Amino acid sequence: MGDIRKIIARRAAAEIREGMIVNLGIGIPSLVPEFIPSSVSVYFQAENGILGMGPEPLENKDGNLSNAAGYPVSILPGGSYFDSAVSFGMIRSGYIDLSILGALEVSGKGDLANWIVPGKKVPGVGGAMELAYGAKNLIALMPHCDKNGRPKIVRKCSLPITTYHCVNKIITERAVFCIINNEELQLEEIMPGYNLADIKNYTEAGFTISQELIINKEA
Amino acid sequence: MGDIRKIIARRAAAEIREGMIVNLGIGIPSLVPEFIPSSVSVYFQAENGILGMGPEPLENKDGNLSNAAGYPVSILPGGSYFDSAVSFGMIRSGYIDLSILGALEVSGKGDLANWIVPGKKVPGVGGAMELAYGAKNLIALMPHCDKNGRPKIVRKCSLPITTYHCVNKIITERAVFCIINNEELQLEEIMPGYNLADIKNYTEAGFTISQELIINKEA
Amino acid sequence: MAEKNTFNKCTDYKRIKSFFRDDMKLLFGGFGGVGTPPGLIDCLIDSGAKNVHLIGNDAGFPWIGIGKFIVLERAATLIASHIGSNPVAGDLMNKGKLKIEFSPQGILVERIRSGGTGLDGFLTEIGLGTELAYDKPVIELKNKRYLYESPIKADVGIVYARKADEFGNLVFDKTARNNNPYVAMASKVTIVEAEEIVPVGNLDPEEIIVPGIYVDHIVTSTGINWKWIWETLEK
Amino acid sequence: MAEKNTFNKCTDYKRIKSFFRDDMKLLFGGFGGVGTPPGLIDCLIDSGAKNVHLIGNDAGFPWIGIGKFIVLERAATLIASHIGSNPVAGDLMNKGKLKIEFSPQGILVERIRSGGTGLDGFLTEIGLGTELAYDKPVIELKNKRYLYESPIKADVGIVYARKADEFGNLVFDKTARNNNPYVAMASKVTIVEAEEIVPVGNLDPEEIIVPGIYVDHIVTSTGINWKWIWETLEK
Repeated sequence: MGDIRKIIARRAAAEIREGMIVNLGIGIPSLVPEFIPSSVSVYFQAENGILGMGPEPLENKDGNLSNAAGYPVSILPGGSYFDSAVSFGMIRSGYIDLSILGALEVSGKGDLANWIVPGKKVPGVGGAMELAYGAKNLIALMPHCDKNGRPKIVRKCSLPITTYHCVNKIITERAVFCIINNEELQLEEIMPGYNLADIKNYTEAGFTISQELIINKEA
Repeated sequence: MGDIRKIIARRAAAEIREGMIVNLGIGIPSLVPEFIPSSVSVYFQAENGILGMGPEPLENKDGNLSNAAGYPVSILPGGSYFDSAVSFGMIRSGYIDLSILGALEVSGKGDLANWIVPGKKVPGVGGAMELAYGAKNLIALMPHCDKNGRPKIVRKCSLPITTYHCVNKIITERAVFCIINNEELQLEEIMPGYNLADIKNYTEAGFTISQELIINKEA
Repeated sequence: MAEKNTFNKCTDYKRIKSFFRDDMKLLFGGFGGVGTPPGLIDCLIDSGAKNVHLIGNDAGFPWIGIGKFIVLERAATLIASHIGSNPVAGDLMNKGKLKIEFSPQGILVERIRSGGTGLDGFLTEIGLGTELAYDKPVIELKNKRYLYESPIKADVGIVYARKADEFGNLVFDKTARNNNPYVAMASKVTIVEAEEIVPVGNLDPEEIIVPGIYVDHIVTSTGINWKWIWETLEK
Repeated sequence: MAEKNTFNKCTDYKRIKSFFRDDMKLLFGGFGGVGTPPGLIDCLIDSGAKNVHLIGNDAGFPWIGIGKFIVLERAATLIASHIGSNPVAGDLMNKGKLKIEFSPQGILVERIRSGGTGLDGFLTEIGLGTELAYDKPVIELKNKRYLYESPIKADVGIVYARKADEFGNLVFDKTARNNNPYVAMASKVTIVEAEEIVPVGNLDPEEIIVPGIYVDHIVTSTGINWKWIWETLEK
């Protein structure tokens, strides 16, 4: 599982380009920064009220300087602090270029379920609904299948919905899909070590195949 | 007229007590501070975004430090600057202890008209509606009669309403009235040089007389 | 320089205890415990107050922030955006001992702001058609549908600040600011725990984030008295 | 220290002129001219833009702030809280040359904030039953009636700041802050005139009022180029 998470995070990092304003959710997205080349400078935003978040400091960690998950971070030159109403103002009104969230299920039309597994896991929605609503570009990261080997890219989410029609791209350890116009799920890329059958047999939602399909060879 | 304005302002100043947060409107209310004894310390708030406003400085006036009418002011120790959304947040939610506004007409039930004389004066409403809505205590200042000698305390306002049922007290050069429960106009005080007839004959709205009526002798 | 405690707002924890009552609505500042006032949480615990209605970003951790109070089972309800960091809160919810209303995180702070700025709620598409719409009114305008989010106010609010002057002007520290300014605005009685109390006139009027008008009582902090999650993992 | 103009936001008035177009919706910062960017007002005048839809606190004075543009009769509409300080605006209104919508002052800045923070408007009792209710929707909830106030956004916003860094982080000066932060948030293209532009890293992250994320273009101010009303009276 550890490897799968890193494979997904590394592939997600390739979506991040110079100058972007990026918000990362908890879980797999929090692993993304370690795979961004140091030549690419971006400003990370966190819901609690910081823009220009830098890496966890090695020493002098400060309990009052943390990311949305409560872990210590630093601040880059040009960064700023603000209250969480201002923070969500940015998020809702489309000032975040790219939002990368973990997911439990995603439907072929881009519906995202990531806030609750009724009767089991009760984390609560956090900022996910607003991140999904406001992001110019929303990427969902998750393992391709659940613990029992069942597909997580589904025709219709079985879990309670976070936001309808919001996901633009899905990255798993097996594949990269984009979702065109909240309607068409399209396979863009097959990840190393998998073939089309591995994806077809484990993706419940129907999908088309991009004319520019990328097939990654074994790393 | 100059004298009348000062008489009204002086009487209004007597309503201000130690520690109050006070907002003053333009016109006669802006004359109030000169009649507050220096022993009484209050914080004046202005809509544009300042709490703890001090008097106009004698020199080094700063165009970026002004009251809501655009005139230079100073700031007292403990004062603060904030944006005008925060400013009106204070005003609407009842953090202003006393608001003193100029008026064109006030009805016996406390309806305030002070923003427009259709076809003539078109100032616009400014912050008056919110000041009237939010103040814990709202005092309206105006000459007792208009230029043609007609009463300005009326049964029903003829001018467009700023806010219904908001005025707690009316101070003119002839009298001080309170308005009890937005219903009962009550004469509290007769100002120097006037008698009950001067008030009765020039007040259109009906009123009761306080059992503790104060009759001020000639100053 | 003003005399000490001119505004009669500086006080001690003992006197603060009496403000925490059974059945009160309590707004607490903080985000995962960061920016939650540690001394006031202990004071709340000591007060014995029960059947408390909590409103804040999250349930803290069982040993951090509001979580320390929640685990005592003296909260009746909680409005929050998540409880993921406090499994005890989840257990209490599943056992029917704590009623939780989930709200999208930014919508929640905006509801508190709406209460604190004298507005009557706002409209948003966020949450429409999801379980989090609960029974919130749906308003239709120009053929579009919106959820109505009502304003939130509280009887008591607890706030953590870097510095307070004696009038209650507040300055915050980095990400410990979060929702604290709105807690101060929306609470009938606002109690501030400040790392430092300074005389009036010592703060730059430009650096003040919360004007003292919103603050009723101020106590000095004795510092964070819990281990952060990352300290726990490291040691 | 970052190189000069890393973010490609620092520019000059000549290049700014092209952002001012006929028929645009323009949000302007300032309160009675205080906090209105003098250089950008001149630039707007020079641009020749006409049929402009203005939104801001007031109409300035005929020779101060947005008033300088209004007297040229190139504004088609104005949403503002008052025009008392600009009699020319009143004349134009009475002649049918300028359509004015009056809004309560704090409600107007709140509508701009609503647009700038991605909300869909709010409810308030303020203005209900008065002429200023215009044809705004009335919403009834739990037997109480409220006015619906819709969010405001603009094509272009002009902002006056004390300092900007090259990313567009802004610091304001005293009461010249007023509605400027919300103009920055609610405008598709936000243009800032700053008294001083500093390299990234020169502003304390705590003192920043508007994060640079909202700012698109920055020019250096050449200072106030009008006489304030109190200077006029004195001389």
